[in-house]
Amino acid sequence: MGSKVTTMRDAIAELVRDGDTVAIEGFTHLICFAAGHEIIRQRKRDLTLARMTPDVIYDQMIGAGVARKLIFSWLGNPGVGSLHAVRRRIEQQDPEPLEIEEYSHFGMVCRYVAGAANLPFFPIRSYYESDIPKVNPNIRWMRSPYEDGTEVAVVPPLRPDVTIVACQRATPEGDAQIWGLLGCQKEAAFAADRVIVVCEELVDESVIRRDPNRTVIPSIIVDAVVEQPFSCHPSFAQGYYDRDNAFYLKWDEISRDPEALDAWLKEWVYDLESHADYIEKMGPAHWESLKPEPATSGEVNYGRYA
Amino acid sequence: MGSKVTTMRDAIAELVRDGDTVAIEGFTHLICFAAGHEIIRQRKRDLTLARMTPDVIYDQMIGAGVARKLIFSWLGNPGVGSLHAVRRRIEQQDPEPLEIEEYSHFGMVCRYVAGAANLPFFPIRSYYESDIPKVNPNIRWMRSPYEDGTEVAVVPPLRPDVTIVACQRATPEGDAQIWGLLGCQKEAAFAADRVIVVCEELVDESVIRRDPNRTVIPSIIVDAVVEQPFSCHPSFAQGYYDRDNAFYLKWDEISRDPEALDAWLKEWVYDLESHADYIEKMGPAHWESLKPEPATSGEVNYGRYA
Amino acid sequence: MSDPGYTKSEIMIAASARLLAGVRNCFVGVGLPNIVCNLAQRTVAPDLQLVYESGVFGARPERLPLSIGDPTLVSGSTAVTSMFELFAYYLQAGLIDVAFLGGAQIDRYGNLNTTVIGDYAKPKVRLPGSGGACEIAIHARKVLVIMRQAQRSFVERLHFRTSPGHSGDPEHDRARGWWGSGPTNVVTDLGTYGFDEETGEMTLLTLHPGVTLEQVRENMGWEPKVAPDLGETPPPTPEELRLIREELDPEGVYTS
Amino acid sequence: MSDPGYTKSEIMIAASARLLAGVRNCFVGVGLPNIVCNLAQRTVAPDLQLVYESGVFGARPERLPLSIGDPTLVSGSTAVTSMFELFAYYLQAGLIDVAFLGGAQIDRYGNLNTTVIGDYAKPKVRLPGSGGACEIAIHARKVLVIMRQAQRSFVERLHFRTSPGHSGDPEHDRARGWWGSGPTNVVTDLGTYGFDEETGEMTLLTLHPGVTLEQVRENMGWEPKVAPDLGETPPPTPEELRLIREELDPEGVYTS
Repeated sequence: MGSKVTTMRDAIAELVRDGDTVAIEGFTHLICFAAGHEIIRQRKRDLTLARMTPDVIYDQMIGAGVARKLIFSWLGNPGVGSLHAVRRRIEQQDPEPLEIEEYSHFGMVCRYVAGAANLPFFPIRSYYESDIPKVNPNIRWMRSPYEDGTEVAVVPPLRPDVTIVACQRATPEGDAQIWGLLGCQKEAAFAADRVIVVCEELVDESVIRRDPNRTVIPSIIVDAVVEQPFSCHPSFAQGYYDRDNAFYLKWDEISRDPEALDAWLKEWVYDLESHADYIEKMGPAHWESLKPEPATSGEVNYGRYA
Repeated sequence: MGSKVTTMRDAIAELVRDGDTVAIEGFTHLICFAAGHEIIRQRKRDLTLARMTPDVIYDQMIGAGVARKLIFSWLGNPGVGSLHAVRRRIEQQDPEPLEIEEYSHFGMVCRYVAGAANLPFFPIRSYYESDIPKVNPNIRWMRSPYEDGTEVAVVPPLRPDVTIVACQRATPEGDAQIWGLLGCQKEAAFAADRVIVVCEELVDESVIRRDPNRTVIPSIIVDAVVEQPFSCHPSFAQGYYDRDNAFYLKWDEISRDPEALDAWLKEWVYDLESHADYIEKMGPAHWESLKPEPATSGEVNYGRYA
Repeated sequence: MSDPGYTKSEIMIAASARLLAGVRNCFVGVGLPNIVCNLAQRTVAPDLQLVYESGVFGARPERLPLSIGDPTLVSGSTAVTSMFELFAYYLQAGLIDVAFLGGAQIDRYGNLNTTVIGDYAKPKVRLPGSGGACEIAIHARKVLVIMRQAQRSFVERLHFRTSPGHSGDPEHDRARGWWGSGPTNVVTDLGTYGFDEETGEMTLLTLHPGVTLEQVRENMGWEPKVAPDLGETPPPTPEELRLIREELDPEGVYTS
Repeated sequence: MSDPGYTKSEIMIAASARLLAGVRNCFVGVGLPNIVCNLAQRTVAPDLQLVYESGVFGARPERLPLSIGDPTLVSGSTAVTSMFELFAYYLQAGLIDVAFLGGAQIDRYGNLNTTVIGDYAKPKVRLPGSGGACEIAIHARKVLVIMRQAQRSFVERLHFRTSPGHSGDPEHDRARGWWGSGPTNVVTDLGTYGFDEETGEMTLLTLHPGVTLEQVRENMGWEPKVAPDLGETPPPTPEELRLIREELDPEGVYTS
């Protein structure tokens, strides 16, 4: 197994293609903003963006014009309010329409599970008496073939062309470990045709091999590995840095005004070469301020069976 | 949340009832022999035993007459051969018939998942052209409601009355951590009405709270917690003790002969008060010989966010 | 009306927390529900286990969480689970006793809209959508709603039914394999409501001190059903106020 | 026949290992398949990743594993996964390139019986059953069978079809959403077989050195189809024998 280590630029250039369905997953935690920025920077177009909780990074990407469609279950700036660029496209087709396909959280999760497990549908006890199936013909109904005859909703598999997963640490081959909130990254990665792993730290495989139960994404499904510290800012990486809440609040202002949004994209994405520039521009004091005190896990004993 | 700590005797007496469906799960790892022995000792009757891989403990239980039915996917003494007591009952109805209901591994796993997730059925791409559905009417067929129209098998939920899970460590409330092979213990526990957790070590909740991602069974579904070192012998507990392979080989001889089996049950189960006696009778040198050298996991940092 | 010595948020919190008496576990949101649950833990429900939609159990946050995904919820918790397991093995399996919901619109049967104001295809306001609310409404054993009352939010007819409440038809109500009993209580800035067991209709149970029935009528889109024994919501106790102000939200983020 | 300098097991291992040339990953069993995979890793398939049915990836066992669930497989591996994820996300999703199967009976189309000898309801011999074999037969991209040949095991008619091979009907064969191509090779103590691409029938490709076609016929329940260019299995090389004897099974547990 060879190393799959590459740069963010090359990973995005080679693995994300115009027209692709792309999932940058993460439930508040480990949202790979740096990958989203690189997609913007490379001016990818006509993407279908999938994500349970499109938040600020999808507002930025959609504001930058990379997407024609959004598949989601909750749309917002968590704890703050709306995604204004997304809303402008949905409410006013400004500057162009945005196709949407919406589910509930569990519906989205089950779509990824069906994609990961190669199932043609996944059953879910949801959507009863809700209007969601009325606006989404992909949500259908099936009846249990057993005596109970229970009626359940079903959702179809979601198979992104590319899933991008951020993690705390990975080997050059792509075995990736995550702790803290797990969201649906594993399912979204297994469901995808191509997987990019972005890690805070590249580690030797001996580190991973000491604790194999902590591996969430196995190298067998990984196409590229990018080492990129702070790739999730302004979201967080458990144990590495905190959520930059001030930025989430600031984004609310920026995204209300299309010109401010464009100016922000120019200053923080287009005019920078890479996330390294973003880190430098933000300044070391900022990163220092987001760093938590240590709280370590303790160790367990796997035993040596020789 | 109060402590749920009790003795094996009380846990089995109160939570396992004649006629129950009982799952003692574990895929070669963490198979709770001590709970099986206590069920034998208390002469429970008419149980339906469920398990992916009925092995030596189920041969002992079925040989002792606790069960009327077996739900399974692979029947054998792993790496050794047959379960002779089970075979006598299936092949010769000796001393009485044993009803069987059989699946493949994935079918059993999906039955537990459906039970855990409260789904009326679970789809699985299996059993095509196999004779298994011909002898098991619980395996049925459904067609995808989407354009592909793929035909899949479905299995019904399995909801044990009691699931017994062994783990390396747990809190008195029942938050249980497992490392090494995970089998389908989590799914079997969530699927069950009642859950007994048997731990090698009872630990303070501060130990668990340092590494919450390692928790496999949450206290919310646990009814009783039993601290019982070596409860999985002759199977193993990763990091605590090795598989006692000599016993698996010896069992092949014992179980071929109903009288030898009865004598073994008398000596090692009925005539002992508890697993503590079993440990003492086996002698400290035996336990010492099964202990692996340490191989620790290393630590991760969760960070303190205050 | 003279200053009652507490804010509208504070009486909403106190009234909601009391509804959790004896409850074993609860799906917690951010904002008011978070304070409500923490207050209940310290008063009427000492064994209450908080479950976060982000997959965290037994959280011991060292600061007021900014979202349900705050890292302070993870550090020192007893378990973290994937979203699939959270929704499948906990919520859909019926393990969640109580959940909180809210929305832009609610109707008299407790149905909620968090999707759009206006037409779905061309919305006037695009709201966040379901998130987990649709499943929560269906499977949490009880659903509590905390919302401020107004004509535009307590409506005769929802623009979109995101999360089902009751159907208004006792024969048909929640008949298809649901696990929850639907919305059981609504706490607003004006009073508290239950739901009629027969018809599933929202019923005013208590008015907050100083609030009139007329004010309630002015702030909802239908003629409210009123309990025959309409009472007054007990105001927050000094101990409840102390806990809210000193321990749970000392900076008054949610309660001022 | 003079001593060829290797055992039947050793030529079965060597012939099987060569079939793994260039393969990326493989579902490993205990016993012979384990030795086969480890030999292939050291010879024709240096990048071969071993996946154990117990849920272990990238194992680096410090001793010869006694079962697929041996703790020595876990310590130092790169990942451990639950059975659900293993079967759903890896096997059913088509990520497994090659798997090994065996059985008490095989027919000319590679269908396997691991369930019963005799009638299902009143079996003469109750065998282990499917385990994961039924799914493996359906979803592994290729299935290799390693079995000793005998009249009672290479049968005209299975007593029970546990794991599907080919149907014998090219129109119908593996038509319903399968991912694997079914059994591709059988390695026995007498020779090696492929499967006809059209009919799915087992076809003798090579005889092991010193074995006659007559011996093959004596040890199977149907008239074997023989490749027009029937060849001889290359014997194990000295390096293959050294690896098997010195590194992989020094105690001769599986190879003597």
